[in-house]
Amino acid sequence: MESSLRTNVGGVNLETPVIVASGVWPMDPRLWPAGSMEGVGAVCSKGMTFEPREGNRGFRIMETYAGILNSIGLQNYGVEHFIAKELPLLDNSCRPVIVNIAFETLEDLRRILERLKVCRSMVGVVEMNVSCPNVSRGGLSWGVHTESLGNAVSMARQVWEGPLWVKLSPQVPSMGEFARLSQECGAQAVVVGNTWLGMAIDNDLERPFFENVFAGLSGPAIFPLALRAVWEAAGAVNIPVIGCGGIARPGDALSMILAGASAVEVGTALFIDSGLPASICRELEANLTKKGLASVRELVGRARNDQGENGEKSR
Amino acid sequence: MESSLRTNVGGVNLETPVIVASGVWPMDPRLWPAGSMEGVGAVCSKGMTFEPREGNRGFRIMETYAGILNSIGLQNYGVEHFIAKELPLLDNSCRPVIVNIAFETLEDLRRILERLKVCRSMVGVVEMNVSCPNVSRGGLSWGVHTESLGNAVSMARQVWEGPLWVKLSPQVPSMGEFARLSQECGAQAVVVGNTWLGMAIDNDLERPFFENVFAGLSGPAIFPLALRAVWEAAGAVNIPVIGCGGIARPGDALSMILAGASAVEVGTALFIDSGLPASICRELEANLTKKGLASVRELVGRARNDQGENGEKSR
Amino acid sequence: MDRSVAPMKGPPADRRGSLFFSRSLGDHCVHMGVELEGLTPKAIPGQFFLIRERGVLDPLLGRPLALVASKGNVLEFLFRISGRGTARLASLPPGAALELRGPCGNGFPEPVGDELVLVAGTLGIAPFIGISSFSSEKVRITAVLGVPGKGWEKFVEWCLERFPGIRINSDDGSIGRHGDPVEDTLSFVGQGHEVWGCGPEAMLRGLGRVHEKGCEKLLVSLEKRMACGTGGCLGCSIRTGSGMKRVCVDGPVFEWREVFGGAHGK
Amino acid sequence: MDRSVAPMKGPPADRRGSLFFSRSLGDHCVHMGVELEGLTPKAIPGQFFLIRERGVLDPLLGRPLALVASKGNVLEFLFRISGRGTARLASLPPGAALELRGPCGNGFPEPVGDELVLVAGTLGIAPFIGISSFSSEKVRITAVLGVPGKGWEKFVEWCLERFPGIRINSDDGSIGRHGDPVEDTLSFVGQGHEVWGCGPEAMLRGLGRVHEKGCEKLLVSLEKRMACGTGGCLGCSIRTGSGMKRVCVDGPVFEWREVFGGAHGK
Ligand SMILES: Cc1cc2nc3c(=O)[nH]c(=O)nc-3n(C[C@H](O)[C@H](O)[C@H](O)COP(=O)(O)OP(=O)(O)OC[C@H]3O[C@@H](n4cnc5c(N)ncnc54)[C@H](O)[C@@H]3O)c2cc1C
Ligand SMILES: Cc1cc2nc3c(=O)[nH]c(=O)nc-3n(C[C@H](O)[C@H](O)[C@H](O)COP(=O)(O)OP(=O)(O)OC[C@H]3O[C@@H](n4cnc5c(N)ncnc54)[C@H](O)[C@@H]3O)c2cc1C
Ligand SMILES: Cc1cc2nc3c(=O)[nH]c(=O)nc-3n(C[C@H](O)[C@H](O)[C@H](O)COP(=O)(O)O)c2cc1C
Ligand SMILES: Cc1cc2nc3c(=O)[nH]c(=O)nc-3n(C[C@H](O)[C@H](O)[C@H](O)COP(=O)(O)O)c2cc1C
Ligand code: FES
Ligand code: FES
Repeated sequence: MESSLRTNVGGVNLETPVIVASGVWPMDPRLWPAGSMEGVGAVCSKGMTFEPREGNRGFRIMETYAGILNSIGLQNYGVEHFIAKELPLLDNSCRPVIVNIAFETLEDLRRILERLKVCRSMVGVVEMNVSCPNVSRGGLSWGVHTESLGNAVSMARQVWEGPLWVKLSPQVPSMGEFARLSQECGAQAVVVGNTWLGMAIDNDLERPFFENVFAGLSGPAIFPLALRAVWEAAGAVNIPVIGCGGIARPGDALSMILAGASAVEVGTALFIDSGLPASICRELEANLTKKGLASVRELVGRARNDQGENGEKSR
Repeated sequence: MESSLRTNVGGVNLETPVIVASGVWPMDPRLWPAGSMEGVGAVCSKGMTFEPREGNRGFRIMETYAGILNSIGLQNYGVEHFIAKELPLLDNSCRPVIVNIAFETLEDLRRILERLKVCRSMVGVVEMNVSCPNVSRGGLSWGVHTESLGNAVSMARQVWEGPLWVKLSPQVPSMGEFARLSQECGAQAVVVGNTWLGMAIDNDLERPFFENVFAGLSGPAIFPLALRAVWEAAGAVNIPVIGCGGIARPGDALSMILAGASAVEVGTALFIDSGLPASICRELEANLTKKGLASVRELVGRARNDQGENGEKSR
Repeated sequence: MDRSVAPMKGPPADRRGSLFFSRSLGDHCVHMGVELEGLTPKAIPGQFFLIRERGVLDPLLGRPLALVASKGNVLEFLFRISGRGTARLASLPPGAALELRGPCGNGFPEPVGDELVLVAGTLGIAPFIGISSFSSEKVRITAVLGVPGKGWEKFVEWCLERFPGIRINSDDGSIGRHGDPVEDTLSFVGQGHEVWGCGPEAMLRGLGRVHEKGCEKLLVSLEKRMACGTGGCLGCSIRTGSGMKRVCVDGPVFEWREVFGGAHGK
Repeated sequence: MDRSVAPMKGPPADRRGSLFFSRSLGDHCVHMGVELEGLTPKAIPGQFFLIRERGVLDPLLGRPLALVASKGNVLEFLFRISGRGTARLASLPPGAALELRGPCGNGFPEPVGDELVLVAGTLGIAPFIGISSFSSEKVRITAVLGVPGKGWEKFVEWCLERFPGIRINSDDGSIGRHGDPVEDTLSFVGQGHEVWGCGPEAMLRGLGRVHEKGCEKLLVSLEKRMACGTGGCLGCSIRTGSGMKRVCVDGPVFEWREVFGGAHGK
């Protein structure tokens, strides 16, 4: 019998719809805490750029109320090192590798994708992180203007023939519109979304806490915002939506799926609960059993129906 | 000696820069918890519409991680009742009353302001809540499009001669741009901001928890987002910015002020700590003493300077 | 809870306290004592407190719990573990830092007659515990309780200690009478009985049938999600025959007819 | 902490525990025992745990604390109350539910020589406590401590019990020698001494001067803000002579030269 959690999302087969989000878990599986990979359907790699980057100076992490701000600055060893050292390790984990890529210019994007072609078989999906700054637009993020987003996704689609996901920035005027645009330009799924732009002040030093002033908010605090974004995106596209943002308890992942997500990515919550993916899977399985459903695919978007469980009109 | 916390913001004198935000505290001062008004410089009234409204059915409040979602639906008795019964009570509290108004049409807006003229002396400020839906634009909020925001603020400015604040919606593509527009159309201060659009799903009933699907997120969870919005707005306008969103501890209010806010509004945190305004005032006073400053006005925007306290370049 | 002392009817205040004791009454139910710092407020039965853990912002909101008793500076509560906040409360060790807002709400007024019937669905018994002191005075009290059945023995025992003559009803027939408390109440009430109810909404609605038996006065204590507890947020609003009301300050105790009587719905 | 047992060098795991004891050592400092559910992990001195309250999401992150000792299934820690999370930890009553991720990090390797000097700035003593067992073996240990002075008596007493011969330095001269632990160390170290340091960054940087005295081996344990503790978030990255390193998995113990030696800065 097929596992009830098995699914296919945006061009890739997943044993479970629970994905470890980019930038939170080590690239070296030997560092994975005991049992933490149980229930994990796929792993996103840390955002990778063409050239190596040392990342930001100063503080990189700050705790906020039920959340964290981060300003890592895309520390990574660049695409060559990724292909030579990191990808093979991740590939050993026997799960699809979602390769998260970041770029400041279209040329960078093209070059990264060209390089990834040489190891096509180890790349489950290319996940475009469009929250990084577009150098030619004065550093505004690629993902917040239709024109630059469209250009980037179209270019990626031309160069990369494997599965392509776009991880949208929450800092958009309309989640639906940007999700639809990604679909039109060839994305096979949209990840909704990334961190939310926040900041902190160091009251003693009277200056922004982070060197880059702004930083990305993630964690339980943002869950209601991310859920809304997922709802909007799922109403606007036909390609799968992958819910990401603030999932902290199994019920949160279920909510995302009922709202229309075909899979979920968990990030910050892993910092405090490495067993969350396994708990989510148990919750989903229990929910399927309760409802007599055979596959998690049948749960996707059920809260969008006009009819509630008991046949009443939705409120 | 003048109190170090006294200030003047957007056309009104305040004994302290701490304002009770709209919709969280009773309009009837007899219901104010003992000691809760200590340190409060002004009180915003509950959002008021021209006609009475019963507000939303179904659940209205839901706890989220370090925050709450609300979908009250502007329950209020309408402008006539407000003028006859509520405003006089609030006026008795010996603090400026910030009259928060909501409107679905420009005509409503005009009529409310015309009616408020009759009790001009009791109205400290009119605070326009532009997060409410614009009926002529299919229910999208007034505050998220430059055209509708500009029309509303300009119209209000024509009709209302007293102090006028615009309480911006966080759901804007650019906080700076919308703050500047408000200034250009005649606002004397901008309040940054209101609740952040979120949602919740009832996993058992498989439908949105709130009748209106979306609801407003407030409370500590959103503080880093609101602080960023304040930073952006304060960089874009010359009129005062009033910081609002997630302030939960005295240091948060100080951060908002250092980021450029001339005053702050506290909302959700009062649900759990009615003594917060007094604590904020104590923190501000201690901070002034420590720095040898005479007025809270000198703290405004200090984190924006290029130079840190120790003369180093800001990181 | 001493009814002879003038009830405190001023607005509630925020108070610091700590968990003094916590005793499980079966699987789902806890009897909790909270030691207050500072003066112990006077409160009347039916009034409640919003209780939360001090120092954490998640869970955020205070949980409304009816005051059960107050001894010295220890306030007692009785609650059902029904979600995240109450589960957390139930798991705290003695000494844990708490925060209480209250006393909130109107509470029950003095009964008009001398025959008082208290009808409780499980934890709905909480606000009635303090009323037991009436029994020594002119008011004769009959208490009626409904529980699901199996697993509730310890809770029922606890209630029996406080109301020795309490009429027990269980859904599964395993404890006391097989049936629900409303039916049981209807079986004996009549003219001259004043009835107070607290429990699930369906039970309270059904309790309206005591009017047909000639009971004139029927009061019910309602539950609604709350944020402020002080009448500010309008989160606990209900539609009533006399307009919109806030359960936290206009209630939680209402005339049955006001909330269930008309076409307005609740 | 028994060095004869093969150290556990696998990845850390998330563990449930509860506060077993909590003793104040003066105004700013707490000695805490945490009782674990399940097997007690083996760990070596210098390894640490991320500790948080179970069941609340604010405060969110675990606080990194060095393991001080482990007796049966009780792990001991020593911490300074420095912010919101540690203040909260210090206020919890016994029985409070905790969560621990660990053991994290590399810990201190076996010393190469037989003369070991441990230099600690206040709470920097924590990872060294478990090393005291060496003294009974071939390694001769000299411990050096620096404290601000007044108010730290109780803490110093506690340290003296563990390291009877510990050299005490205080900034205000009120306890032990007037001066800082680095100067004190420089006054006696020389060739053949292996030096380990833990404390504020400025102290660790200054400790580099022991190289001039002929000490070859100098290890330091660093502190950086952490989120994951498992090498994933890159929140704890530092620039070193051999590239970017993560304090949580590549450290917290580093060769002094690697982190402070070059032009790369930290
Ligand atoms: C005036 C009043 C008095 C009450 N007295 C008692 C009592 O003495 N003993 C007792 O066991 N219960 C009592 N309740 C119900 C009790 O407040 C809820 O069971 C409790 O808040 C549930 O919290 P939770 O964390 O378990 O649930 P969660 O589902 O985690 O709570 C989420 C949010 O919803 C609110 N909520 C959920 N259910 C209810 C409910 N039924 N009523 C009000 N708010 C709810 C919570 O307060 C919280 O804000 C009373 C309710 C009210 C309004
Ligand atoms: C490997 C390691 C071992 C440590 N061992 C000990 C020990 O045994 N005893 C002890 O007293 N302290 C130790 N520390 C320092 C201790 O972790 C911090 O003092 C503590 O995290 C501060 O938390 P807070 O809630 O008091 O401060 P807050 O300011 O509220 O903390 C906010 C955030 O910043 C982090 N943070 C703040 N200061 C530090 C710091 N100095 N180092 C790391 N993170 C910080 C917190 O962990 C939290 O994530 C160690 C640090 C590291 C990295
Ligand atoms: C420390 C940290 C580093 C991150 N790095 C990346 C990254 O390199 N690329 C990316 O697309 N997202 C990155 N993210 C965003 C997460 O993948 C995720 O989208 C976001 O944190 C929201 O989910 P969460 O609330 O579950 O963490 C990072 C997040 C954190 C906290
Ligand atoms: C229950 C509730 C009701 C509110 N009603 C109004 C309102 O009528 N008008 C308005 O402008 N803002 C209203 N707000 C928004 C608050 O005034 C405030 O802007 C927002 O909650 C963010 O601040 P906070 O995080 O400090 O609560 C309401 C907020 C809550 C929680
Ligand atoms: S709980 Fe806020 S008005 Fe009742
Ligand atoms: S704390 Fe996450 S990499 Fe070190």
